[in-house]
Amino acid sequence: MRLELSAEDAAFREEMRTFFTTQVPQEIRDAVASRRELSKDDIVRSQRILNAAGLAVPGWTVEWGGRDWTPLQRHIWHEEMQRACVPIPLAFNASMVGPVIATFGSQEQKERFLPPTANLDIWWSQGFSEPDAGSDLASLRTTAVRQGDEWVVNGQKTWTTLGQHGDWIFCLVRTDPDAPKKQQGISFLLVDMTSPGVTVRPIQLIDGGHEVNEVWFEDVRVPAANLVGEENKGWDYAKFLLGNERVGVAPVGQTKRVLAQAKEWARAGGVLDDPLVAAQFADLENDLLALELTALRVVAHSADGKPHPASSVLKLKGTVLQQAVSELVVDIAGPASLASGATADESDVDDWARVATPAYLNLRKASIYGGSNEVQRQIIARTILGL
Amino acid sequence: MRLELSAEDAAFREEMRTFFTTQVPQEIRDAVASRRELSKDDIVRSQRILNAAGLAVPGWTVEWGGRDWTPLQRHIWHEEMQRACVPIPLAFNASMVGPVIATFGSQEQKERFLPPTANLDIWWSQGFSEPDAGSDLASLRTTAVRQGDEWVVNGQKTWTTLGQHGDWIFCLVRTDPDAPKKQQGISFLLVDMTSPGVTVRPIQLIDGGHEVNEVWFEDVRVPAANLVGEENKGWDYAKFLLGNERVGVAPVGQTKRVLAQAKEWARAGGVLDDPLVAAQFADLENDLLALELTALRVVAHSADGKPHPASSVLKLKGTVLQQAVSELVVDIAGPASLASGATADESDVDDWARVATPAYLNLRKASIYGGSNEVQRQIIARTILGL
Amino acid sequence: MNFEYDDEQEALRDSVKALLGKAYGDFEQRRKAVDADPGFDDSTWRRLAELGVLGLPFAEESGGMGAGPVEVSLVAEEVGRVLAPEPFLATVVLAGGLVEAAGSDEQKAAVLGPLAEGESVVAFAHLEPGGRWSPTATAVTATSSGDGWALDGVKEPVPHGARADVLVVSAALPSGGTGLFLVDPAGTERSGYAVHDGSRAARVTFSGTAATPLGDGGDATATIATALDRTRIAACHQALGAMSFQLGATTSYLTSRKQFGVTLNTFQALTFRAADMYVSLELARSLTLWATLVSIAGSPEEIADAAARASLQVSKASRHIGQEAIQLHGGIGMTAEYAVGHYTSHLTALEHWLGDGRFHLSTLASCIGDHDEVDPIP
Amino acid sequence: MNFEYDDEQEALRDSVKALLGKAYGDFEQRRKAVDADPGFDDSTWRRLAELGVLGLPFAEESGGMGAGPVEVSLVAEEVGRVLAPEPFLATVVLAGGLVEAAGSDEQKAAVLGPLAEGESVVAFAHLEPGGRWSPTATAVTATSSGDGWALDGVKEPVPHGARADVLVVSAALPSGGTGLFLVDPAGTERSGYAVHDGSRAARVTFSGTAATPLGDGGDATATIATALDRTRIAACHQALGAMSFQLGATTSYLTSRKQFGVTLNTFQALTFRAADMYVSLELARSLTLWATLVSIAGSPEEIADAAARASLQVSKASRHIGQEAIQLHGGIGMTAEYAVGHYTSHLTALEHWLGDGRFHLSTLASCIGDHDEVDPIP
Repeated sequence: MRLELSAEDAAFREEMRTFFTTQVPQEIRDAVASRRELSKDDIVRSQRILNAAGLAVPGWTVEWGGRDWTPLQRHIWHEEMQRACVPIPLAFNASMVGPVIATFGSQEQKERFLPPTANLDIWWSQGFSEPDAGSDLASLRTTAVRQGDEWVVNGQKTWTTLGQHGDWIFCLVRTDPDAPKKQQGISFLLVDMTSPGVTVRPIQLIDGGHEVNEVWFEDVRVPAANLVGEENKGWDYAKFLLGNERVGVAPVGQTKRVLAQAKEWARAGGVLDDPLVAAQFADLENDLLALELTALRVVAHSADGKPHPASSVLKLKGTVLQQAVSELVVDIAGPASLASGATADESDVDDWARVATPAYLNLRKASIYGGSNEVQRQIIARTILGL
Repeated sequence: MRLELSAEDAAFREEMRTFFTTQVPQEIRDAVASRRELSKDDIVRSQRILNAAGLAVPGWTVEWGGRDWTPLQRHIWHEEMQRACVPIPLAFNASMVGPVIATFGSQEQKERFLPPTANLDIWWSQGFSEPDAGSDLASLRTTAVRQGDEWVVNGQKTWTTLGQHGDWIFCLVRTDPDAPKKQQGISFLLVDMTSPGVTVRPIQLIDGGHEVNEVWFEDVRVPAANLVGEENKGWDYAKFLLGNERVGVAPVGQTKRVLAQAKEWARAGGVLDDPLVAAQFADLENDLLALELTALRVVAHSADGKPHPASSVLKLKGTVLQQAVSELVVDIAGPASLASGATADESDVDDWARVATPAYLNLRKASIYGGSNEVQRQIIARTILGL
Repeated sequence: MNFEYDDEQEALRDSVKALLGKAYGDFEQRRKAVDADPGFDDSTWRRLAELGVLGLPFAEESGGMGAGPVEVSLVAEEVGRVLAPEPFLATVVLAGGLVEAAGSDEQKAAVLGPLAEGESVVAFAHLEPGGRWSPTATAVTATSSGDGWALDGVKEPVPHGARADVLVVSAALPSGGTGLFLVDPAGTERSGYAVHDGSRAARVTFSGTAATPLGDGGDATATIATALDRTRIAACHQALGAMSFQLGATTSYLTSRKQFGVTLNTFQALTFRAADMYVSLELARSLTLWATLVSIAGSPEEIADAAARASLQVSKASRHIGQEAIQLHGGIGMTAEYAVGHYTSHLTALEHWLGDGRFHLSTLASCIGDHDEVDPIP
Repeated sequence: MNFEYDDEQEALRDSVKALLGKAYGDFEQRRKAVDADPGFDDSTWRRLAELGVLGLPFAEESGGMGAGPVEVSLVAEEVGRVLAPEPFLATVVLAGGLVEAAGSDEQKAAVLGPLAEGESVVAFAHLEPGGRWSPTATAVTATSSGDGWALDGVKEPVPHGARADVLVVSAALPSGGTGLFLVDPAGTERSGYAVHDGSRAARVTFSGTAATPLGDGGDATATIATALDRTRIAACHQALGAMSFQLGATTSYLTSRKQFGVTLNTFQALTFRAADMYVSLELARSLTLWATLVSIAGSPEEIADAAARASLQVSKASRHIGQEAIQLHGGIGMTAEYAVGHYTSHLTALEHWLGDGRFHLSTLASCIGDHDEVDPIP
């Protein structure tokens, strides 16, 4: 047992820290630091800078731009990025569709899609959830019917995060409605969002932002070559995609950063001396430390192929803490949090205090999207505890 | 709407307060105040004093010693008793078997049993739970088979609180094993515990105390006249018994008293100035106030026969707060709580600190016995929320 | 002791419920009302005036109905139930309450009459940027110049400050203490904006702005504190209405929404959480009802204590219920077109306008040694 | 970075696990051992000595094994897993640790040798009636009388104080500060008793009792503080072992116990709570492992910080898991013949011996402004 990083890993950390704090434009990092919404352009610019340096998709195979890093190095890369307020490479590209194409796609698909996916030349959206298929994803009803060398897609996807920026969308579609189990008969299809019949409609969230969308498919014709892997095996690819990551499951670095900033805000507002506020900080900081160390245990775990059981703690507790920190920030803002709809010109309230409640409300989604905390508890109870 | 007591109720409260603080022996009230275990004799003496003054069984019909009080007056009676550290009349007698006999028993049973039950000349035990019938009480297996004018009882009851003092035990027994539903075919039987074939075995609890027992029945012969009400209707009487009380569902007065004492202990130990301790006191005190007011809403509710829905909150939250207060007392005792096994001679630690952890451990039962908190949540979800 | 409304109170509740239910029973109407300035519906405001609601707590001499805290509380609860955006709390209970408490007879007639008739919106400019929930003012100062007073400084956020026809303003007095002034907003610079819950607030800048002392002038800290406490108690009722709606919406959703081929109420882990929401709601309701009754005849200290207690309990309940209502709904609970998330947004705004749970807990903790037990019955 | 035991450590763990599993794998044997004084099994104590466990952290020159915090931690975890009553923490880690840290070479040889061989039980008399978790002493005072020292006052509770052959005693020095002394218990008056978790403690009264300064004498407050912090970290591991057992017992019970015709794991409200217990346990495990690694080479300040952090996390976990383990078992969990409740009792004793969660939270809160973030990797 040893806590220290090896000399090699320590040097690696230093290299990452230097890169992120010097090569990514300050204005983008400032926007992240003040929890402002990023523009599409900010996200694209940042990812291209990373990609040019080989830092956008390190988890991919080396052939397609990946790096042969250890899980610990990928963890360090991921934490240092958050610490430096650098936007994480778009998850739909880097962690989702990229690995699926790289693992299950045809050579043509790889050549066509992987380089622009890494460079965010293609902005991918995710077409999984449907109005009646949320936690029960396998009951999805969007269909793709084969006609000649095309698939004809009909149906509706929802909760499509940042779908308004999407160039392409990867979808789970039902290709065999007669399959004996609902998990069977599903395929994984890549759809050009400029195709006739694709409509993206915004869903406004309770924080007032437009972050998710409905995507409608009406007789959308998709070339057969855009089906990934085998027909009717899409559920396996979706499971691969969702269970793929050991690194970055919990937003540790980002939550730590917000908590550290909140300390400054509390100090400036004179409330850090309140013993109850200080105790809340100490308690959250300790929980976050325990979470970070759990993430480190998971990544440092000798890779025998099986995920470390504690990894299922990460998403569950990670979202709970992210939400709790956002709640504390609202309390520190106090009455100033009411100035949420004001522009900087209209208000004497600090930026951070004006976004405090919208951020808190927005983060209620964290325990719902991407496998709700109820689903996580179910996984722990069944898979780990055998209940 | 009005908060004040009527002049009549205020006078009633004064009368109760005076009686309890002057007529019940100080040494018994001191034992309750210091959370010491009471002897059988203490409990009997106290109840006889109350009974002589007509204050032991006010909820019974007037004919059998009850008082025609309003629910609010019964609430005041109950709270003032706890506030004055007077032991509550034995629940098995006063709140359980007494009302069942008074409501469903024969005239002979009433005459024979009610006066000594009110006066604690008969100490009743409760024979409901069995090793495989806890929350699922209706699956009980103790049988009573009719032979001539006797019932022959075989089986085992458990969690029989203070069964070691019991003279008689009221039991749920299965009299029709072929009934179509398990709630049917159960009868309510009164058994003399000195009958041959009755064996009481102590169960030691984790606090080291002997409070509950197993009671075994081996071919115990019980006169047919000891069956209460109709044969095979016992489940109805048990439901009546368990749902009988609107008053005293939550141990509000007692928990308030312990919290008030704990403040003194904390002050003496110099920890009441600790802002986190003070906040914990304030939070618990507020929750207890909310609970007390909920109990008042329930008793003040105009009696249309149906219980006030909020009454199901009382047991659930009442036990949670009782446990939380006992946990805080352990924290206030700190390292002194380790002197739990010492007699006063052997230790310089205050009495209250020595019983702090045993009391905490003992009270873990509060959310299990008498309808666990899981059962309470189930009732709220189903009955009130329609889920 | 009696916790039930009398017939007159029931009748008032029914009228308010009917009026607001018609206006906002369809949540889409509420969304429309908050979309455009002033963030509420003028015709609903007028109808509330016709019903007497906007003059409810004021003496009849001031043009009001002479009703008490119980009547105020049941209006607030109905406002909360449908999330009506009309500024009953900010204008009638708080700003109007201050004028009623401290104003001269002439001022009461001049300000409260039009307010009660729905012709004038009054706002209390008290909160200051960077400040918290103190009853005193520091950032806005008052100076006396011969025959009049002038104010300087910034107030923000001022709920409904941009729409207000009359401002009641707190300001630091030259002699120490905090005074209250009536100000014509025309002499101020105002920038108004929407709050996350759809209500409105503003920054109001005073630059040598002419001001009239409310009543006799002098230090009004205690008056402000009690008015805030009364508003807190009414706000607890508004929160009760909102939480009741959320619990009802959640149980409806659990019994109708299907996942894995069954309705969600099949999952015990979810129904037990709904049961816990009910427990939180009922405990908050008990303490809030009590605080209202205490405020009828209580001393300022008793009202302050009761307001802190109710606010703490409601803070815990509203975070619990507000968060769980969204979580048990899942994705749909996050969307702006569905009601339940807006209630969470409003509960958050309400708490941070008047004082959060930790603030009240600190207050109660600081005097925990002053008493042995709390006896709720006087 | 590496969080796995090496082969030698795994071998040590296996030996300890085998030894303790044989002794107490049947919980009835553990009940028997704690029923009679001294509250543990002498033959198990000797076998632990033979395995080298009782000299584990001491230098080889002192008769020990020269092992580090990781080895100590894995023994503590196995002790906790079966609730072995032998006083490894109190005697080896704490009392022995103080002698190792502060004693002269002669004292180390005289005290630690017999301790390591299982021939002598050493106890640290430090806690004082009415006191809490300070590293200083006030109720017992030391006075120097020409060629020697004498102690007066009462120490209580002294874990295993009645059985101890040698006492390490903290006492207020005439010059200020807290000194450490070796005392022959024959010169004291002792009354021993059982603790609720089956262990033993005592009141020890000193009346002009002869005492020998440990090492050079002088103020030992810092030495005591660090020894307590190291013991806290080991105690966290003991708690992890106990909580692991409780979680395992709970899941076994849920899959085997039937109610309403089905096993309890059919009820999602129960299985989700077991999942939450697992989350608490794993978070506590992560922080405790980290604290142990910090304590290998950390400064006293770093060790104090790590001990407070691990203790806070373990306090939260042990209350959560200890309470839920009983609740999910129902009535059987309350009984003395069933193991699970004893674990809750022990976790409560452990926390209140060394400092409860609120104590550690206060410590951490008081220095929350000293740093921006906590970086766990040096």
